[in-house]
Amino acid sequence: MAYMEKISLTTKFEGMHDVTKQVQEVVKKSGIQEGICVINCNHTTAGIIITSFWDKRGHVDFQEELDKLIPLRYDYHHNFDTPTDAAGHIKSAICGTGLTLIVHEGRAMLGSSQGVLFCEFDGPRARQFFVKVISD
Amino acid sequence: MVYTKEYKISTGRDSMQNISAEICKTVEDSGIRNGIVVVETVDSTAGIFKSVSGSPEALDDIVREMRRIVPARINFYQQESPENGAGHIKNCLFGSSVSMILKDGKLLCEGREDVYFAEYDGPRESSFCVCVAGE
Amino acid sequence: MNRNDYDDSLLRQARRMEEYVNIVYQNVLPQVKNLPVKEIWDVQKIFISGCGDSWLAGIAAKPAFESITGIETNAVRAIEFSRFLSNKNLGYSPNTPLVILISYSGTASRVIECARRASKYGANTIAITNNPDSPLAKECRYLIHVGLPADGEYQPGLTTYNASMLALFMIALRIGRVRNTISPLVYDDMNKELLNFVTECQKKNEEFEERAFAIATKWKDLKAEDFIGDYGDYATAFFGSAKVIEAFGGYTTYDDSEDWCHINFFLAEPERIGRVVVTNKSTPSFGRVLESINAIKIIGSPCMIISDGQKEEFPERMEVFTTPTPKYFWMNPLVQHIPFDMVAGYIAAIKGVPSFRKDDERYSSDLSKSRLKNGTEIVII
Amino acid sequence: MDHKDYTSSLLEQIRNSVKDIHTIAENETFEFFEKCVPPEVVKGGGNVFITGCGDSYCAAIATKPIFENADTSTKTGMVPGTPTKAYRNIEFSRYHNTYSGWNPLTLDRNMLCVVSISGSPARPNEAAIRINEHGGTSVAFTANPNGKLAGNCKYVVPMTLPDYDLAPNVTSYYSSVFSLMMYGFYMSSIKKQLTPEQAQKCRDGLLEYVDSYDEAVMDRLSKQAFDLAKRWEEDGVDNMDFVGDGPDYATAFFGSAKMVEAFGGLTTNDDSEDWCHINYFIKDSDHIGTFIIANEDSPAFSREMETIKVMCSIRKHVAVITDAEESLFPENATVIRVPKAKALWMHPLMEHIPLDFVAGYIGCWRGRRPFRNSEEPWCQDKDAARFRNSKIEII
Repeated sequence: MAYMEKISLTTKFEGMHDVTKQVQEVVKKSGIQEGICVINCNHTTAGIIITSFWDKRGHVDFQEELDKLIPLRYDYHHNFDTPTDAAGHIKSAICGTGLTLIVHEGRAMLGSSQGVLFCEFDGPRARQFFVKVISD
Repeated sequence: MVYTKEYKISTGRDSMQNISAEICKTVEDSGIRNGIVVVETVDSTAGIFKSVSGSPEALDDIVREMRRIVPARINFYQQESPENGAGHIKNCLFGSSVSMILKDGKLLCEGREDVYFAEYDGPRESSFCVCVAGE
Repeated sequence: MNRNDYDDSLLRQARRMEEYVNIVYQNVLPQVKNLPVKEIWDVQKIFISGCGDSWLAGIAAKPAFESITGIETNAVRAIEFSRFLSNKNLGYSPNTPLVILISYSGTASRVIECARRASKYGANTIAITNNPDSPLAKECRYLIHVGLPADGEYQPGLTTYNASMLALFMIALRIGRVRNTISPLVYDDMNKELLNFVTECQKKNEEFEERAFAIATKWKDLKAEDFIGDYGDYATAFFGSAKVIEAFGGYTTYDDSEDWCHINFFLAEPERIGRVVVTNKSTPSFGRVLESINAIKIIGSPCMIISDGQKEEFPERMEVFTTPTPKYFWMNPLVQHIPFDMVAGYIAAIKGVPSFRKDDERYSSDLSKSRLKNGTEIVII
Repeated sequence: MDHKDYTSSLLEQIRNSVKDIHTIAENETFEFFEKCVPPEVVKGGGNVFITGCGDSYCAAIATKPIFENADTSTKTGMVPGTPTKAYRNIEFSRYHNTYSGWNPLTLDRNMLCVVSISGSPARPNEAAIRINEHGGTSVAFTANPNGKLAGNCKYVVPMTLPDYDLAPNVTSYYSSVFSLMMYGFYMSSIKKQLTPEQAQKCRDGLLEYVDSYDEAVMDRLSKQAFDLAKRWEEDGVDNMDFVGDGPDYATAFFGSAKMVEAFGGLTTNDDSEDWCHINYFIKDSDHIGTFIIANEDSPAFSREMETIKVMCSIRKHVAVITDAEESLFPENATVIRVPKAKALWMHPLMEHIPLDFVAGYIGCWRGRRPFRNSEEPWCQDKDAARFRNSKIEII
């Protein structure tokens, strides 16, 4: 048995959006007690990661360190779009655009300070991602 | 006795121009045998430094390494242009003047090292000054 | 008839053209620097829009934008942008497209509609206006205030047209400089060249005025004026026809060099229609325009040519106004409309017709005054 | 003399326009297009450019919304399509991407639809050769399948053209607008933006709209145009002003071209906003006739209503071509009602008929040979040298 749902959100520039609640809601709505939950987004300049959700300033550190690793320089070879788009592709590839969580007792198993975050790497945009819950 | 001379120079993008010839000529014109030679540029997006002579590949490495250390980012706070922003930073990191010892009419580094004029912000008209002091 | 007995607002503005260009240049230079580097790098497509002369300034600046910045630029009519443009062009990624909206007074309701539609899609908007606290300035994210002195005489719009086009050139230069499509060397040279080109043309204006009066005396009884120009010069041609209508309400048509041969070539009584051709040696369609000029010679219309080419390159019996050749071709539209503005000014003065039909009370009714300002505004989603 | 007693080649073309469109429609089915331009080529067409000289440029403006996304900006029931641009021929051949350079990533996705009935003028061939050299695909819409243009293009759509002797051409406009519209639906259905049923529904809707111009309507339009033309001739109207927005601007442009071809009348064309800025100030407002096309479901209808009020306050001769009620418009405007179309993009195919009738009647009265090729001084331009053998330059 499987249940899937699309979640859309509008992001902010270099935004880190905590989507843990929405994911848990989908798992609850699916009614599946034991199984796995796959989270996937089909964008090339966005990422989905697990990190601590407690301190929002930690998310700013994440984006700043990523910016140091992959600077918004203008002379990327991929200059069909904008530099933020070119850097966004690399950041998205590094962070990954999908997650798999274990569903146990009707909830996605996450640590006490783990949160699912949707990271935006190319400016404010309308974004969407998919959550599919599959029973054992 | 002090002798100074100003030189105009037109540069290209990411150009590293060898200016040792001008410096030696200034030393000869000055007639000074012993002392020190200072080469300086007042252009805020250019740099002067001494480096190995006779190997263009080394210069390419220097240019590429400079770009890796100081990428021309579009989110600098100064709003002139990315190249201009990176140029200022490179200028202050890698220095914009060199001083050399002049002994018996010859520079110590002659034949082993050359002085280069590096341009960090696109082709433009620039200038540098050579000052020979001593007797 | 003596030239000194006749004067007109267009002539007075033409004489002070250089002075106004310098004023606007000094005002706009610092403001253009406020456009942040990141948002300039986010631009992938540019739209320029406005009503009447402002739209023409957009067409005239298109060659400048394309050659300096290399970004796809579209000069779109105000109603086309606000009501018909497909919204796939708007807001497909942050800060793009860049929408530059021009309105001297900043109150034209269609241009405000464009600003609202653009900002609804998150597109970056720049307003070019002379009224910093106008509704347009408030709707747009960035403002370029051209800063023309308040007491000047700007109707019919010769100075305002130059001011908007100069502001567009400076935005293009700023974008080119930031995106490194032009080197700092070329950037400084272009800025310097923009001002000496205008001073050079101002020197020739004295001679142009002399010959413009001669043409005005011959052309004042003609049935109509027909204008020809391609691409950037199409704006100069259209602007000339707009001045004819504003200055003395005459009949005009305008077209590009190809379609002219298909349509306006057949206008009746060609000997009573004055043709004005705007073309330059540097433009790719110069060869084609020469062929159209030959067709004009065949049907025997009086013809006036504004170009950077010499008299010998055109068939004889043509009035050729040779404007100085600029170092950068895209500067031509800034000055090439002046010769015909003088002719229009002199014809209006000789005919004694006030501009904008001020003597006709129908044109001062409140319906006439509100026709541009408070129309119903709809924002198409 | 009644309006029926006048005949000329132009009037004849207008009177059997419905019949001609049906003959064109029979040959130009979707299978016909499949044979001319194979589906995988059409699927690769990312950017569409439509260009042509004179009337063909009007057809380009008229059919642009069909290729592009017409549904969200106008109430037309279409789905998003491909980015499309209508170009003047000289602008595409010499200026498109000349200064900014071609984008190397999209070279093979550019598709040029170049429209030229005879295929012989130099500029359309120049445009075709240029897009071929820049790696794009060129599709010729021509009535002369073995003419020069057909030779220069990779794919040819042979348009059927009922023949009439030399006259200002209305049938060529029908056939180019109809072919471009069908090609737009064919492309959208191949690219899965429209289901084949939707494409067929659009086609049938269009033919239904064409049939709404039945005998009674055509007779009424002809009579109204005749009375208008007669009144304007008596008042000495020798200059005309055409106003239209979006797709209706194509009708305005086409109408002004017909007046010039039919009797050399002096015309300008503009949109409803810029008219208030520029043409509003034409001085001799008693000897200038103004046509404005204002359809009810056009997004610019509110602006057109305001402009009509301003027009009627200034000018004596104002004619409104609309599918809305007469009562909406001021008294001194002559309202010519055209049948209502289900979608805005259908209008340009037929709404120019009243303008053509006016051109036809004035042409008869002024007794001018159309195109004046044989009259002094036009005849010295041997075999229309000005566009048939103009020099071709590829940039």
